[in-house]
Amino acid sequence: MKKFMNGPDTILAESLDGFVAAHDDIVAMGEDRKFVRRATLSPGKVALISGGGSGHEPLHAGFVGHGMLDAACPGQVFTSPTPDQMIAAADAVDGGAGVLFIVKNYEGDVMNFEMAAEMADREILTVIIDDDVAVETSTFSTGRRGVAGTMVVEKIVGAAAEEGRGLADLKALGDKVNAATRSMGVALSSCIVPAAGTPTFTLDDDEMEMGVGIHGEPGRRRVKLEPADAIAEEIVTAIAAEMGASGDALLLVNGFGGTPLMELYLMYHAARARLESRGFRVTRSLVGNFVTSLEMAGCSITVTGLDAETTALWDAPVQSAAFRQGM
Amino acid sequence: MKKFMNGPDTILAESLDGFVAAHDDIVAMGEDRKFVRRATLSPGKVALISGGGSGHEPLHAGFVGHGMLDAACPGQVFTSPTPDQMIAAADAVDGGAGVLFIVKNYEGDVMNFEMAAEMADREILTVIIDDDVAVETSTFSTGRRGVAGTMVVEKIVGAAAEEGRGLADLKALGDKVNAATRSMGVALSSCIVPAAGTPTFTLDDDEMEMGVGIHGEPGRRRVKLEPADAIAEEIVTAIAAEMGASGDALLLVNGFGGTPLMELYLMYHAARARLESRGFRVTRSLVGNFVTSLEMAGCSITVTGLDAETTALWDAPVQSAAFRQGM
Amino acid sequence: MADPTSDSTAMAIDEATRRRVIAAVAQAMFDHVEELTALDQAIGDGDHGLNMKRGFEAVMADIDTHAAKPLPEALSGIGMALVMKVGGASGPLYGTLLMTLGKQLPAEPTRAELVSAFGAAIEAVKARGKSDFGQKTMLDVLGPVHAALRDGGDLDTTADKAADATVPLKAIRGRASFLGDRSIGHMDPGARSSALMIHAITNVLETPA
Amino acid sequence: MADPTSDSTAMAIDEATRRRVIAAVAQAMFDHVEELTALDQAIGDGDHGLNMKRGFEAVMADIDTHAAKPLPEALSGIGMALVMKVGGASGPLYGTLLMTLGKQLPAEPTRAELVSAFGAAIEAVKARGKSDFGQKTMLDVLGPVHAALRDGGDLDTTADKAADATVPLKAIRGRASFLGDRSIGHMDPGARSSALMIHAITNVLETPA
Ligand SMILES: Nc1ncnc2c1ncn2[C@@H]1O[C@H](COP(=O)(O)OP(=O)(O)O)[C@@H](O)[C@H]1O
Ligand SMILES: Nc1ncnc2c1ncn2[C@@H]1O[C@H](COP(=O)(O)OP(=O)(O)O)[C@@H](O)[C@H]1O
Ligand SMILES: [Mg+2]
Ligand SMILES: [Mg+2]
Ligand SMILES: [Mg+2]
Ligand SMILES: [Mg+2]
Repeated sequence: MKKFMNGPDTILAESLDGFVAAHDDIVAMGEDRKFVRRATLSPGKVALISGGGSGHEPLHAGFVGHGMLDAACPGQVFTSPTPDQMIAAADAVDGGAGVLFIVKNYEGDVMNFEMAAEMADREILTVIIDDDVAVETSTFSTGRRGVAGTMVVEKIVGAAAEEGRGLADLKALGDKVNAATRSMGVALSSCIVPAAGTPTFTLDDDEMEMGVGIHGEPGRRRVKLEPADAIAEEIVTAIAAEMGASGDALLLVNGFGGTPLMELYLMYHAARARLESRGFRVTRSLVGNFVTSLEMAGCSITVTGLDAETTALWDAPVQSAAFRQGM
Repeated sequence: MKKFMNGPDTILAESLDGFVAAHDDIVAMGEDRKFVRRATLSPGKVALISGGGSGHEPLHAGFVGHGMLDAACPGQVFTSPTPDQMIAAADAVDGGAGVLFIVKNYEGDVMNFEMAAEMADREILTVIIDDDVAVETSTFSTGRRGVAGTMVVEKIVGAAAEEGRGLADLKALGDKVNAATRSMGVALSSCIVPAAGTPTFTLDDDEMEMGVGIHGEPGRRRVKLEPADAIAEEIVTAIAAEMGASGDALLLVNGFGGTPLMELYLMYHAARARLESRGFRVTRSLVGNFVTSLEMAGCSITVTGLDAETTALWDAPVQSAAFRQGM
Repeated sequence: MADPTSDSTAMAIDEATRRRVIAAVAQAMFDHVEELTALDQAIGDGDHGLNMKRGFEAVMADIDTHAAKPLPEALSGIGMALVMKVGGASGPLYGTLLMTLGKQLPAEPTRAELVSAFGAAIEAVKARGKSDFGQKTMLDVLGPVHAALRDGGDLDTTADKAADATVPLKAIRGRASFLGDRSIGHMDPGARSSALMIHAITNVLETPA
Repeated sequence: MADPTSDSTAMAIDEATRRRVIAAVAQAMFDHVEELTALDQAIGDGDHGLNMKRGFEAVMADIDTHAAKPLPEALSGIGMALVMKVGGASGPLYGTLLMTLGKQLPAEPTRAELVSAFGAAIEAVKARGKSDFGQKTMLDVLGPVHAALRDGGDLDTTADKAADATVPLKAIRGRASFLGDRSIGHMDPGARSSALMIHAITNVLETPA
């Protein structure tokens, strides 16, 4: 295992300290590193709190800031944070208008956020993100996983929270955006959990994992590496099959951490053509490493159906460490 | 070789097409894909043109936009662009106030930009970037390489150009920022040039390449992997030895493409502590993948001494695909 | 989970024994970090061993406090420590298991009270996990062990057999469920950690101090 | 670079020969892409074979135009094509070499004129590259070949020996110079491509059509 670290036990703390120091105009560290919060809070607005296992950087702490999250709770690598983190974060950032949890649909995350909501003595609603079409819901009772679509929900709901909308309203908006969002990923290599020290899975030199999750969980099937166009075709087909009507769409090509931008833009090119040939109009785009799996090579494609409301919210200013526009 | 591509001959064109399509609010494609230029030009200002081999994305096209470059010329992977590209770019974006070339100090780049400047029939000055302290100038007559410091120069000079400053003034500013900038990198794995298909170099499981260049050129020495603190110590020592007085500084921790953000922030943490213990005040920071080497794992550390002028220019608004603030 | 002679005899588990049980369970987790992690790498995300280790390190840091408390409070405290330190799926689940046991048990339970409290704790785990038996989870060890406790069966062999029996199951809950049929043929990591805990507990309670 | 009988006999290189020379040089590059790339991977950035291939593909795409032109214009045209297509260091350098040759040579040069023009072209390469002999570059083949041409030596063996002689050199120019002492022990890729071009040219000029 080759990583820049001093040891698996301190990697998370040292990295978080670096993150907060590098962006101290935007974020501040919570007590005991339980959460990262905005440096400046806006009292009166609903507080958005997300979090999850670490190793998906910049998700979630990179999206703390005006127009997106109020706080993010980082768990150990690929392990949900614990309820005390969410409770402490809520205590710190709830401005009196209630708290919205944004949670990726993994049992660990769901249960820990749920326990936090039960134990915290305040008004909390939760949006569960489950955008990963690689998981066929007909066969898996756990339901779909939450992957890169999470940042789309965080952005759009974050903008709406900034407008002063109420908690129930934001929860409904989050559910709506989640319902309009579909993703699927593919890995070309594994990732290595620092504390484990060995790759989570292994692929042959000519193999890829189609439908991989963002923790290196194996996907739909392991197949021979194919040209980018064929990969895009399979993913877009899977996504389009699960979308309602085609229409205006946001296309997000998200790198898993080990794939260069050159390839991500190439995948964007391939995916966009295939979406448009199916009647989608790609009106908003994002390409980069946003929801990663440590150093895993690979990418995911996310499509969110947009309407006038969500388009305007997507375009609203945001100032976080990892996503910034209009301010 | 595992890459998202349809073939090595089309990877660059398809990726560029994707890039321009994804960011068509900011950039437009030049004829025959010779360059990428701003979607909207500002007549009357000096035009900043950079470029170089591809494979360093988002450098340079990702920095085209208000507050940074006017055009970028992408060469083949790790190969300087050709003079016709720079000439065509200058024809497209010169608003009458002259053109400043920003060129990384590699003989290929220098010669091709030089031939372009000779062949183009317009006023052109050139800033050569040579920030890489891994190259000890005493022994190498070619001089230092230009690496991640390039984006610092592009940002600061870009902001000054936006203010309407003249060509000679901008050239002097570029030289000044370059002179105040020092970088050094380390690789944990190699990269694979798509057309070559095999790794440019190979490292054992416990080795790193200290002082690596951004094309996978071997560096100062190949050594056993060390803890992050020891790596940061060696790099900061090398950089500080080549800086003038300590003082306010910008600290840029730049990923080479295959290293996750978690590790980059950890390196930032380690580097910052070591700079501060040497009397530097880290007043501006940047962490991310900006000047990459395809999928190479590793990072570089860049320090730029700042004064009031360059600090203000660093803070000025910029709106490019890969770097955005204040707008 | 001792072997009381009759359903209605109250068991007194003294502070020294409580301490030995806690330490034994923690040690079992520490000794099997790699095994649990490897199991989780096969069908999950490869952190189960590390999660349990982190949780029980926190428990061990406070072992004096935990052991000094009466049984119900000790269980609740350890459960809460796991909830607050483990994260992932196993933290809330093991935490819920122990916190429910703590809530249900008197300080010196009879065997019948133990069986009933354990049953309630398993139900609480099911509710927390929206899960049930047969879904290739820790429940597939906890359920059979509960039955063996009720019926006087051997807890250790029951636990091992039950963990082994998760191998051919297809996961319906937990990360392994994302694999569908590919989850078949691997032991569930949480089933294994449950069996390890059972062994550690019976070992202490059956061995004189 | 034929083998003219005396310094003052003008050589006529007809269109068919020009075409054969161009095609032979291009083919030599195409045939050695991997070798040149491997050499460049050892001490550079691994693209020299690809760069030369790309350049000569562009030349071959216009071979009719190039071959139809008189020798000086053909050389300039090919040089310009290389400049505009190769990129990297070798593009401007080979381009400058050929463009200078084209500028210096008459349509039917004598051997003395050829020697003199080749010398001027080498000086132009030095000026463009801010480089000199002995720095482990293409110049270390071009220089000895120029001397052999002047002195009537064998161009092929001179070129091969000169390329081999770059192996023990420490690079002072080109990307290999970043390696310092680690550049020692490898042949310079540009030296090798120069030798390959010399072979291709002599082979055509010494073989009847
Ligand atoms: N819904 C559930 N109900 C019961 N047990 C579960 C459930 N989800 C997961 N588990 C158990 O938790 C174990 C995984 O724990 P762990 O790896 O620590 O958490 P995570 O899956 O979040 O990484 C599984 O092997 C399984 O036994
Ligand atoms: N300054 C220079 N002067 C003469 N030849 C040079 C110089 N720099 C590089 N070369 C030659 O160019 C060759 C490398 O060409 P190539 O790999 O195509 O370009 P790049 O180094 O830009 O990738 C070297 O092997 C060397 O022979
Ligand atoms: Mg986990
Ligand atoms: Mg090159
Ligand atoms: Mg796990
Ligand atoms: Mg090269």
